[in-house]
Amino acid sequence: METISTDVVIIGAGGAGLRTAIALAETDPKLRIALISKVYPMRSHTCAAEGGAAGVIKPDDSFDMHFDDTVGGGDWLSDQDCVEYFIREAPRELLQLEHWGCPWNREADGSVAVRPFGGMQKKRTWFAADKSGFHILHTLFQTSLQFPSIIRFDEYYALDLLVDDGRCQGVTAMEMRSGQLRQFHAKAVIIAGGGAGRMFPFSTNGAIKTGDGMAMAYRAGAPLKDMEFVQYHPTGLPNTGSLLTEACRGEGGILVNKNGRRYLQDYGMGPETPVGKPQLKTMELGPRDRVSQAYWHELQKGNTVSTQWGECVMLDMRHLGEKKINERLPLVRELAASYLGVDIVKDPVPIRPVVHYMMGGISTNTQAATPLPGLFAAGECACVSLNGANRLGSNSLVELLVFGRRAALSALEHIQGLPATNTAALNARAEATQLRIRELFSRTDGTESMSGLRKEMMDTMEKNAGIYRTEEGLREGVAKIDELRERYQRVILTDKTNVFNTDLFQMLELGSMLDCATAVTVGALARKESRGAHQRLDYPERDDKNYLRHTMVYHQGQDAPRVDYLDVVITKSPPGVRDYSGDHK
Amino acid sequence: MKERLVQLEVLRYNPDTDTDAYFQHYEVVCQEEWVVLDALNKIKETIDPTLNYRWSCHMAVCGSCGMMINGDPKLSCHTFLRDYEGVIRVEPLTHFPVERDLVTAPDDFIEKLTRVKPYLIPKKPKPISEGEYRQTPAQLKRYHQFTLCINCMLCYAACPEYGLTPKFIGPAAISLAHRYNQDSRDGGRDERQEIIASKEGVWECTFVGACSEVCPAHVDPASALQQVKIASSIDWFKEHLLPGGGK
Amino acid sequence: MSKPLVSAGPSQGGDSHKLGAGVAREPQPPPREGRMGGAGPLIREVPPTSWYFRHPRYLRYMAREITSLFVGAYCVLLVIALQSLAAGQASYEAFLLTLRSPTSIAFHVLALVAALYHAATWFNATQKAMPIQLGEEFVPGNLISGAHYVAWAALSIVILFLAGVF
Amino acid sequence: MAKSNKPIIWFPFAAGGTVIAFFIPVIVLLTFLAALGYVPTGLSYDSMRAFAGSGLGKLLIFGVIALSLWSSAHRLRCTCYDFGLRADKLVANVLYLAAGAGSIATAVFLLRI
Repeated sequence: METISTDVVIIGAGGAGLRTAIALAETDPKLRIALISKVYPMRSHTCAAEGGAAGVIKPDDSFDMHFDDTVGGGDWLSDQDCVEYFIREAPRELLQLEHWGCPWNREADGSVAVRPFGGMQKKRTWFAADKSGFHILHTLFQTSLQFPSIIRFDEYYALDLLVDDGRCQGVTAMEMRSGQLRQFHAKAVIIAGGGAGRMFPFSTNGAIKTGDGMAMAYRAGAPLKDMEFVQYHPTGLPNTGSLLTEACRGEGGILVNKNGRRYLQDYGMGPETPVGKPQLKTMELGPRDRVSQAYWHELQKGNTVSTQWGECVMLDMRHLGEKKINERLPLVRELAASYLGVDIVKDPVPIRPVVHYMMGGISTNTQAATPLPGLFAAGECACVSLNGANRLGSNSLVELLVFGRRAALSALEHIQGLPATNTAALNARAEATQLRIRELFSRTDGTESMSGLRKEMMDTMEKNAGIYRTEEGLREGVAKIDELRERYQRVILTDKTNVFNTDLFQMLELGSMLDCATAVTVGALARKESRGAHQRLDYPERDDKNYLRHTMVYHQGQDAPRVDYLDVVITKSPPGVRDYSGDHK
Repeated sequence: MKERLVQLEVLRYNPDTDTDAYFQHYEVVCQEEWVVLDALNKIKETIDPTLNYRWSCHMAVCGSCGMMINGDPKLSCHTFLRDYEGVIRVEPLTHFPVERDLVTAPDDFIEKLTRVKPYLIPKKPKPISEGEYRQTPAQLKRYHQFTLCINCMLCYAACPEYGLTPKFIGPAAISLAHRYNQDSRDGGRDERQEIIASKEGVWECTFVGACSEVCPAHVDPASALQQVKIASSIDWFKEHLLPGGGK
Repeated sequence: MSKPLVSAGPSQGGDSHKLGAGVAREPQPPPREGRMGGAGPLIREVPPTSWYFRHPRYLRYMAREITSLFVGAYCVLLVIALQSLAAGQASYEAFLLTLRSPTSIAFHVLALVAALYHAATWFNATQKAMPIQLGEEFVPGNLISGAHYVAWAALSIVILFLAGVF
Repeated sequence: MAKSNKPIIWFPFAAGGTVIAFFIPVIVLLTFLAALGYVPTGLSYDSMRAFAGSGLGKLLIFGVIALSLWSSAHRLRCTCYDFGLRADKLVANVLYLAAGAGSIATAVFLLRI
């Protein structure tokens, strides 16, 4: 097996991975940086983010307000030292992107423009039309091209972390075009592998969002934190799950049920605001968890619209007018027109909540370090505890910048004066990976179909770990995922050839998703309260006495995982009431 | 929901087992509103797990799923079955080596993209602490269209000149260089001209215009290349006819 | 991809190691002649003399390019006309008479079609080559091309008028 | 990589393309009328002689013919390549020389008028 010796390995070349790589290359040009990704960087799912990125820049805004919105939006499950660091770094990172050429929308005077977003009391979301993530990703990718020390390994599927002497020292990965296994030795490893929304059937996430990074860290002993908090985005297309950005509502779009009623006023987000005059932090600009939950209640009441794609509510943007829609929401118009046949200028568009984002992930501290020395994580795959129980729209694009850079700085600190790598020990670990993969090829007793198993997993997650959860459903879910993990050992690999074997990669991805699904269901079962995106019908109230804590799930091989807790860091904002009644100043 | 039996003819090639490519016929029941990618996914899930192709976002923004559909370069996630009758022929993008089935090797494109220096080379560097570069909406609009390239390589598959002369830097890369050249914050045009106004650069373009016809992001690379030709000509005459090279 | 960092792993002696190779495989279709394993990517050459039949847009392009043959030939005719004009009245009038041959008429029809096709494609392209931004907005492309058509029509009418056609 | 000197060829090509688009269709129409037997008065020997005898006329005629020839030659060169004729250097030399010769002939004839 070929060995590639580097200083730092980054797994994942989306927004977080690229930001990390650039920070490393800028800080120390002599560093050897390997940037591994299972897709070419510009295919990463950062490109699908639409609305924008939050950072305090305008004179009427303040760090304190961004802090309060984020902590309250997260239902007080955010670590407040982390939020503090984040909000202060955010404007700097967004300006840095501007200096790298990101085409942010502008005010007439040439300054950066901001738009309103859900759960934010001020306009502070920087945006590039409704392709903000796309522009951030391409700006980062293109900027990264000027650094010769960033050596990309595009279309390498990372398999297992190499851990020796209690610290992470590399990773094994397969070159997808040849099927060759390689091992990367490094003094530090940074995972920036994205989320795992694909374990659900309806998701805004691309096919690549299978939680490989999370699962890899989990298998290597790093805990997954707060995985039960899965964000549903309230406005997805009912057939493809494609995202219609929150900016639809930020710009003034309204949500109505089959009776034409703006039903959000019935769920603590009223009173009703005038149509076309969106008011911050109320009605349609409520936070995602509340707006998605309101849909569920409407569904129970029979107030949803029956369409050929299932039960929907309507997102009405007609009053915005064609000019504003074309200028601010061109992608939304295009998506609705081509996939649903609806012109948002002329008709309301049917939508439903879809799984969008994992608040949980690899447990990291404010330095982006995991409990496993030498392993760092950033972006959606990490849970630095910025987003708490519910992420506010437009915080995640900034999160990947702030903590992508932070991970780089921490990794640099970590590698100073490290003892030499024990090559023989790492080789032995890498060979274990090789055996694992060989077993898949040589398996002759396979009886389970991969796509069948995948579908069962998705259906289980939707049914048992959806917007509202119960003890009974979660028990069933935990048992089912456990069963699927056991059956996964007997999945058949149909394609046994070497070159670009997507049958193999989908099988490995399924394994990752099952690991993540375990953590989600186990964490959700253990959390007997309702907080943010985790809503229990049997425990409808928030329980700060017992659960103002992070869930930590530890891998235990084929056995059930171990669940532990970690206290939330509270610095200045004690848990309070989340108020989206519109009565705020 | 209306369903329909869709017939596809998909180019297959596996270097491990095949000496040459061949077409494989599939019949699969699809929903009327599906895209070609949905049909391929259903084939992979229910008929043939060994069929290989790239895809991710299913919303025409990640640029992974470019393929030839009835001879036209298309994003398969944005090519609707309702627009086709009869057998749909699916092939990997032309002008690129085929790794396997519908998976092509984009190395040449990536190398060219890197070569044109598609990043901001500031006209006047300034520290972050001094805030943003001012840029009016008009200045933004001047280059904005050319920022929309998703690197899907459909324009390379459509460009016959790239097919005939593979060293041609090609539509997307030159458009991206033009994007930065047009940016009010940028001062790197001279550096990029060394590459895009070279022999392998814009002069290989004969303005077939196919790049713009197939571009799923409406970038209009043909326009960028024509503008680059005119600007480069003016440069040349300035450099060679004016005293002091027109500087 | 450049791989300056690669070193041979001691455990495998630097052998490139393919997964599945040397491992029990499911039955495979028989390998075709001598290409089992490592055949590499498939290069599909562009047929250099017939590629333009692949798509109507390429035929339209080739039609545009072919106009140059007729326009070029017509320019040669103009040079000959000048030669006869320089040679005096008799020569020039003889030239005008030769124009009346059926071959000449047929050639004129072709040249006219070619010149018109060239003109249309050229004017349509102006909006791409020379976009105009006024304030924030770009002038609609059709307006730029349209202006060229209008100017062209006016110029043609003036020339026809000066030539005494009407 | 050095910048190409292609603008020497391309710029007159583009200028010629514009000239062809604006002027050639109407000129073809005029000689077409002559070919059909309706010689416009402007195409009579005297009118043409007067026109080509003037400085402005000479300049116009030379400009139109030389640029159109160049433009056609360049486009024909690309067309040959597109048709699969790969002896590009040879093709280019022949066509550009022909265009050059045509332009010189035009100048010579104009000077004789």
